Amino acid sequence: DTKLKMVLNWKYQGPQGFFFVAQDKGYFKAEGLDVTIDQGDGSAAAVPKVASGAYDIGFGDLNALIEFAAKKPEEAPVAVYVMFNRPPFTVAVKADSPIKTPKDFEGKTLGGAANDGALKLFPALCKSAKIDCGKVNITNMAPNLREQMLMRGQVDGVFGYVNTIRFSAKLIGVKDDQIRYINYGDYGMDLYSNAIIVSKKLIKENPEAVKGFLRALNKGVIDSLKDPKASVASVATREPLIKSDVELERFDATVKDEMNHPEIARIGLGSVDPARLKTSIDILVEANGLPRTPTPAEIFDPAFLPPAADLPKKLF
Amino acid sequence: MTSGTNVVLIERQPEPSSGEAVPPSHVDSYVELERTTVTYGRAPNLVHALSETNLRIAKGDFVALVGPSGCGKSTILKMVGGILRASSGFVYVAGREVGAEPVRIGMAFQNPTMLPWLSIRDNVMMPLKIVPPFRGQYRKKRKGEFRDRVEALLAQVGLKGFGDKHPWQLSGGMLQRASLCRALVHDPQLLLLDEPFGALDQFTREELWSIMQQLWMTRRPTVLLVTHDLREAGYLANRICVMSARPGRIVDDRVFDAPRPRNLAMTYEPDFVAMTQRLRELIVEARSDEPAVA
Amino acid sequence: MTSGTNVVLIERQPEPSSGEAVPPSHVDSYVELERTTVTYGRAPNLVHALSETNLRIAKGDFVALVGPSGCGKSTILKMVGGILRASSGFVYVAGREVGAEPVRIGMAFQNPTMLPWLSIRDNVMMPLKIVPPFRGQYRKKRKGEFRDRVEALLAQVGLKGFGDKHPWQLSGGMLQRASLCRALVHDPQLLLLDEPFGALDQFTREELWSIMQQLWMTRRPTVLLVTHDLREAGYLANRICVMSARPGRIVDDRVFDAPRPRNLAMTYEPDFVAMTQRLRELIVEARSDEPAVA
Amino acid sequence: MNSNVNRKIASAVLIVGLFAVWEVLCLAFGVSDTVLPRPSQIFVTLWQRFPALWPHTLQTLYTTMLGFVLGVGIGVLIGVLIGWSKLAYDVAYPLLVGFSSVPKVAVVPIFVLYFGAGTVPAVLTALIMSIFPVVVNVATGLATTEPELEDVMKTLRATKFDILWNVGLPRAMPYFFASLKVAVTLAFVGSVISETVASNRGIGNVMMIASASFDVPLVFAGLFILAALGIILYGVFSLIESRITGWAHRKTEFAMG
Amino acid sequence: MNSNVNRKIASAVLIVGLFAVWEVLCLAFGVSDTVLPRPSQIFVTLWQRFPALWPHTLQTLYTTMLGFVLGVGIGVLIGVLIGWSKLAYDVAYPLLVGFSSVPKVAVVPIFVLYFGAGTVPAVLTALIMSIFPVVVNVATGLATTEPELEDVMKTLRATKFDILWNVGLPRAMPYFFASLKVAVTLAFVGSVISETVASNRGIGNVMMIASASFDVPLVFAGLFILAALGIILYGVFSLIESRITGWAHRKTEFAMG
Ligand SMILES: Nc1ncnc2c1ncn2[C@@H]1O[C@H](COP(=O)(O)OP(=O)(O)OP(=O)(O)O)[C@@H](O)[C@H]1O
Ligand SMILES: Nc1ncnc2c1ncn2[C@@H]1O[C@H](COP(=O)(O)OP(=O)(O)OP(=O)(O)O)[C@@H](O)[C@H]1O
Ligand SMILES: [Mg+2]
Ligand SMILES: [Mg+2]
Repeated sequence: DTKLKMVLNWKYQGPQGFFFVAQDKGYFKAEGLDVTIDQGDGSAAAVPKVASGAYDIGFGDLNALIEFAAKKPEEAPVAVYVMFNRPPFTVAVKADSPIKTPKDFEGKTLGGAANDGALKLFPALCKSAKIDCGKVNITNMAPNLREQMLMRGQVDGVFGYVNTIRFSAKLIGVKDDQIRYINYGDYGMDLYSNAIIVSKKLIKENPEAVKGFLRALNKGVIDSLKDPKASVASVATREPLIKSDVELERFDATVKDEMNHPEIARIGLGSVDPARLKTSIDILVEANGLPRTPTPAEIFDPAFLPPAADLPKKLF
Repeated sequence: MTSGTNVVLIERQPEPSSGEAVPPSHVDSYVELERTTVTYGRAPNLVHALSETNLRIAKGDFVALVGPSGCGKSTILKMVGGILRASSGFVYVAGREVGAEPVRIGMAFQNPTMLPWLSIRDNVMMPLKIVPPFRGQYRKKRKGEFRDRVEALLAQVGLKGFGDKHPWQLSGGMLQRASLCRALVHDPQLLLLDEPFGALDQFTREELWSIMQQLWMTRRPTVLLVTHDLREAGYLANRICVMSARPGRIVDDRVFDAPRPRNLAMTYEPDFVAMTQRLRELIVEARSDEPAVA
Repeated sequence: MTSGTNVVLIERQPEPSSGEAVPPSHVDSYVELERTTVTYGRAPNLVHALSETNLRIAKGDFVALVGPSGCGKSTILKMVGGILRASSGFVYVAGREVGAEPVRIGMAFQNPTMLPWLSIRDNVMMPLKIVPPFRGQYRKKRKGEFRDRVEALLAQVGLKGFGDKHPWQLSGGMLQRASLCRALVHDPQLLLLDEPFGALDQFTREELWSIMQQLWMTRRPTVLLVTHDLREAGYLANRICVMSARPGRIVDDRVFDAPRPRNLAMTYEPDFVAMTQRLRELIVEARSDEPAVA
Repeated sequence: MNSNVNRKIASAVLIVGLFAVWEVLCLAFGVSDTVLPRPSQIFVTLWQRFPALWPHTLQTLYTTMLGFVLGVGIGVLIGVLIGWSKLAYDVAYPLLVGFSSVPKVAVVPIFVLYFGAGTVPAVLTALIMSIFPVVVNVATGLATTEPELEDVMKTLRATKFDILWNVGLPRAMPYFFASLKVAVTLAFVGSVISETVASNRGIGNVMMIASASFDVPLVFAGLFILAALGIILYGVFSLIESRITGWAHRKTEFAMG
Repeated sequence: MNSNVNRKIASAVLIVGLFAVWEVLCLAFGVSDTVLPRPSQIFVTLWQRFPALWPHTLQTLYTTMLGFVLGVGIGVLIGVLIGWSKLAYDVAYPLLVGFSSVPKVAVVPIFVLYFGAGTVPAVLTALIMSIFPVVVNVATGLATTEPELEDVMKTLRATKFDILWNVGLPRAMPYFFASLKVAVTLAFVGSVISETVASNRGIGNVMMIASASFDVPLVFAGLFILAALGIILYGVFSLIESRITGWAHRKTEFAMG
C-alpha cells in the first residue's frame, strides 16, 4: 500500500465526513492507499504543512495557496480538487450596527484571526469596494473569541466564513437575526475556497496515488451527499465528543452555502473554471501586492480528477 | 596580682532526685526550672535529654553548669532561652512562663551561628535591631552610636577591624568571640553562655574571664554559664551545678563565694585546686551509668 | 597509674624568621611547608594569615601546634589537607606537592561539619566510600565489616547507639567525637586534628587522649594536632610548635620526648607543669604585636 | 496529629468555598457559560463525558510523564554541567534563557514537520518545557553549596565526581524538588499546547474540539482534568521530597507539609 | 581575570558556532525557510524590519515587565504566606499547582472578554505565569532555613515578622533569584501568548501576522527578539543576584558566574 498523510483544515467537524466516509468504506484501501488523516489548525495553515513535506495531502484554502505560490513557486503544492467553490468570506456585524456597506468600515475596528481567509483578503475587498483600508483598525484575535467580542461590542465587525460565524454564534446563544453579513461575493470577489492540495513531490513521484485518492474521495463525497447522517457519524466515531446534531446542521449548511456554486452543474464539483480562477489570482495578487502572478496551471491541475461524468453535478 | 583570696566552699545538698522542688530559701528564682523533662524525637527513637530537673537561679547570680558531654547542658540553656519547649514541667523566667517575660536575654551558642549574609558588625548589631528599647532607635542610631558600641565591644575581645568581614572569613576562635559580643551588645539582664571560651587559647580566654567578671560586677546580669573548664567555672561563678549523664539531672549544687574581683592567682591556690578536683570527681561519678546522688 | 615518668625537655631554636628553611637533620620531612605564605581576599581587604612559614614533620611524628586565636593554625592544617592553596611557597606531603600524594589523610575540622542528610554512621563511613583501597570494597562491605568497624569506633568514643541519628540530633561534644571517628575510620597515614577535643569535658577528653596515644603507638600515623590545651599538647605530642600572632609564623619548636605510654599522673609532675608554663609564656609573647623571636 | 486533620478539613472547606464563590458570582452576574462556566456545569460535564474523556486523559498523562521524565533527566545533566564548568555556564545559560523566553507554541510546528502529529511532538514539547526550571535550580543548588561541606571530601582526595555525587547533589535536592513542582506543571502545559497544534488525541485536542464547537464547559472540564493531574503528581513529589529532603525541612517556624 | 576574558570569548565562539551549524545544516539538507529559516535570513530580516519591529518590541517589553513585577510581588507574598501558615499551604498549593498545570492560552480569552484585547490581558497573563515559580521557590527557601539561624532571633523574642525579615527572606534569596530567572522567561511567554490570542500590537501579534502570510523568517525574528530580551533581563538579575547573594556563592568548586 502507498502510505499517504493528510492534514485537515480544522479540528473534527461534520463536513469532514467526506474524507472519513471514503476511509471507512474502504475506498482508499481499494485504490491501494493507506491514508492517515490528521486534524489541522486552519485552512491556510494546511498550505505550508504540505509545502514543507510534513503532509502529502492537505485540505486547505486555495487563496492561501495562491499567495504561497506567488512567494515560493518551487515549493508550492498544487490544488487538484476544489471542494468549497463559493466565496464564504464575510464581515459580520451586529444586526443593529450602522455599518451597512464596506464604506462604513472606515474609522471602525474590525477583528479577525491573523490567518483568517477573510481578513487576508480584506485588502482585496478594499480595492474592489474602493475604500481606504488604512482607515480601518484591525485587531487580531483567536477565532473562538470572534463572535463574543463582536456581541460585547469590543469590535464593530469580525472577519470570517459565513457558516463558521453563523454556527459559532448559534452555539453561544446568539440568534441568526442578531447578526448581519457583508459578503465579499457581493462586492466582486467571486473566489474559490477550500481544495484538496497535494505536494509537488507526490505528483512527481506517484501521480497514480493522487488519481486514486481523488477517485476514492469523490466516491466518499457522493456517498456523503446522499447520506449526510452517516457521514457525520463517521466523524463522530473518531471523536465522540463532537455534537452530532450540530455537526449535521453544519454539514447541510456547508453543502448549501459553500459548495453549491452554479458552475458545478456545468463542470462538476472538484473542477474549476479557469477564467474564474484567473480572476481570483489577479484579485489576490493586486490586493496583497504579491511579487508575481502565478498562472492558473500552477495553482490547479485538473489532470488527476476522475472523469467529468463521475463528478457530482448536483449537491442536493 | 593579689594573692591569698579567701576561697570558701560551701557544699549544698543537691535537690532531691524525686523531683520535689525545695527552693533554697535565699533563692528568689529569677530563673526556675520545675520538674522539667525534655525528650527529643518520637518513640521508638525517643531520647530523654532531661528528666524532672529542678533548678532555681536568683536574680543577679552567676551560675556555672558543668557535666559530661551530652548530658543536657545546652538543652537547659535553650529552654531558658525560649528556643526549646519542655516536654513536661515548667520553665519560668522573671516569674513568668518563658517566652512571655519582658527580659532582655543574651545568648552565646555553643556553635557561633552567625548569619552568613551579614557582616560581623551587622551580626553583632542584630540584638539592637530587635530588642526594645534599642529597637525603636535602631534606624536613627545604627550608623552612629550603635556602631560605635559594637566597634568598642569588638575591640575589647580583640576583633578590632574585623567588623566588615563576613563570618566565614574569621577563625573559629574569632567567631566565638564575635558571638559573645552579640550576646552582650544589648546589655542583657539574663546571660546564657554555652561554652563561650571553648575555642580560645588560654591567654585570650583568661582575658575574657576578666572582662566577664567586670561586666558582671558592674551591670549585675543573671548569668548561666555552661563550661567544661572547671577553673573557668571557679573563677567566674558564684555557684556551680554539676549535671549527671543523660538523662540529665542536677546532682550537685555548690556555692563558691570567693570575694570579687577574683584573679588568676587564686586559681592556683590549693583550696581552689581542691575544689576543682572535687568537681572533677563528681563529674566522673556523673558519667557512670548509675546517676550519682551525693 | 605509673608515676615518675621521665620528662625531658629539649629546647630547639625556631627556624630563622627570614624564612630560610634549615631542616633539622633528624627530620626526613613527611610534611613540609616551605616559605609558605597565605593571604585571604583581595586588596584592599587582604588578610595575611601566614607569612613565609617553614615547618617540617617527620614520618610518624606527633606534632602539636599551639598559638593564639586567629594566628593561622587552621590555615596550616587546611593547606596540608589540600583544601587551601598557598599564595606563595610550597607544601609537600610525602615528598610530593600536596594534592598529588598517594597518602590517606584523616582530618577533624574545628567545626565538626557533618553532612546533614546522612546519619552519623554514614557520615563516619564516608572516607571508606571515597578512599582507596576501601573504596573498591565499599559496595560489598558497607553493610557488614565497615559498619561494624564504624560501630566499634563510635562505641569507643562513647557514641554507641547514635549511629542512626542525624547530626543535628547530637550535642556539640558528641558531634565533635563523631567527627574524630570520621577522621580515624580509614586508618589514615596522616592525621590532621583541629582542636578535636575542644567541646568535651575534662574526663571524656582524657579518655580520648589515651585512645589517641594508643592509636598512635600501634599504627604510627603522622599527626598534626592543633590545640589550645597545653596539657593535651604535652600529653600527646613529641614536638610542640608555637605560632606567633597573625601573620603566623612558627616562633618556637620544641621536642618533648617523655617515654610512652604516658599517663595523666605525668601531667601533674613539676617538670611537665614547668614546660606548659613556659609554653604559656611563649604564647603570651606571641600574642603581642611584635613577633617574639626566641 | 489532630490539628493536622483539622487543618486538612479547613483547607478542603476553603477550597470548596472558593468554588462556591465562583458559582455564586457567575450566577449573580449572569456570566454566560460560553465565557466562564460555573463549577457545577463543569463537574456535570466531567461526570457525563468521563468515558469519552478518559482515553484522552491517559494519552496526555502518558506524553506528559514521558516528556517530563526525560526533561528532568536532561535538566539535571545540564544543571550539573553548568554548575561544573564555567564555560558550560557561559554557553548554555544564554541559549537556555533565550530558548525559554520563546513561546513553545512557535516551535511545535517544527517538531510536527519532522515527527508527524501526535505523541512525539507532545513528548518533545513537554520535555523542553521541563528542562529550564530544573537546570536553573540544580545549578543554583550546586553553586550555593557551603564550601565547608566539601572540605571533608577534599582532604580525602575525592574526585570532582565524588564531591558532586556525595555533597553537591544531595545538597541541591531541596532546590531540585522545588523545580520539579514547577517543571511538572510546565510539562502539562507543553504537551497540551502541542496537542492543540497537532494531534488527534489528548486533552489538548479535546479542548480544541470543544472550543471549536463552543462547548466551553467541556473546555473547562479538560482544564480541570489537567489541574487534577498536576495536583496528583505534585502530591507524589511532595511525598518523595519529604522522604528525601527531610533533613532540610527540620525547622518548625515556617513549616511546610 | 584573564581566564575570565578567555572564557567569555570561548563561549561567544561556541554560541556563534552553534548558529553556524544551524546555517550549514539548513543549507545541506535544503530545509525550506517556511519550516526553519537559516540564522542569516533571520538576522537579515531583523535588520531590515527593525524599524517596524521596534514599537512591537517595546510594547511586549512593557507588558511583560509590568506583569512580571506584579507577578513576582504577588508570588513572594503567597510564598511567604505558604511558608508561614500550614493552612495557607494546604489551601493555596493545590489551587496554584492546578492552575499552573493549565495552559494559560485557555484562560486568556476570559481576560480578553472582560478587559478587551491588548495590554491588560497581556499584563495579566505575564503576571499569572510569573507567580508560581516564585511561590514554590520562596516557600521552599523559607522551609529549608536552618533552625539554628533562627534560634538567635528567638532568644531575642523577635516577632515572627522579624524572623522572616531578618533570617527567612535573606536565607531564601538564592532560591528567589533562581525563580526569577524562570519567571521572567515565563512572563515573556505569557504576554506573547496573550498577544497571539487577541491584540493589535506586540511581538506576539507580529508573529501571528507573519505566520499567516508565510513569512517564517519574520516569525523567527520575533522569536529572536524575545530570546534577546529574555537574555538581557536574565543578565540584569544575575548582576543583582551576585551582589545580594554573594554570601551563598562563596564556594569555588562548582562556581557559577
Ligand atoms: N534536636 C535533637 N534531636 C534529638 N536529640 C537531641 C537533639 N538535641 C540534643 N539531643 C540529645 O540530647 C542530649 C543532650 O544534648 P545537649 O546538647 O543538651 O548536651 P550538652 O550537655 O550540651 O552536651 P555537650 O557538652 O556535648 O555540648 C544528647 O544526648 C543529644 O543527643
Ligand atoms: N576564608 C577566609 N577569608 C578571609 N580571611 C580568613 C579566612 N579564613 C581565615 N581567615 C583569616 O586568617 C586568619 C587565620 O585564621 P585561622 O582559621 O587559620 O586561625 P586559627 O589559628 O585557626 O584560629 P583559632 O584558634 O581561632 O581557630 C584569621 O585572622 C582569619 O581572619
Ligand atoms: Mg552543648
Ligand atoms: Mg582554627
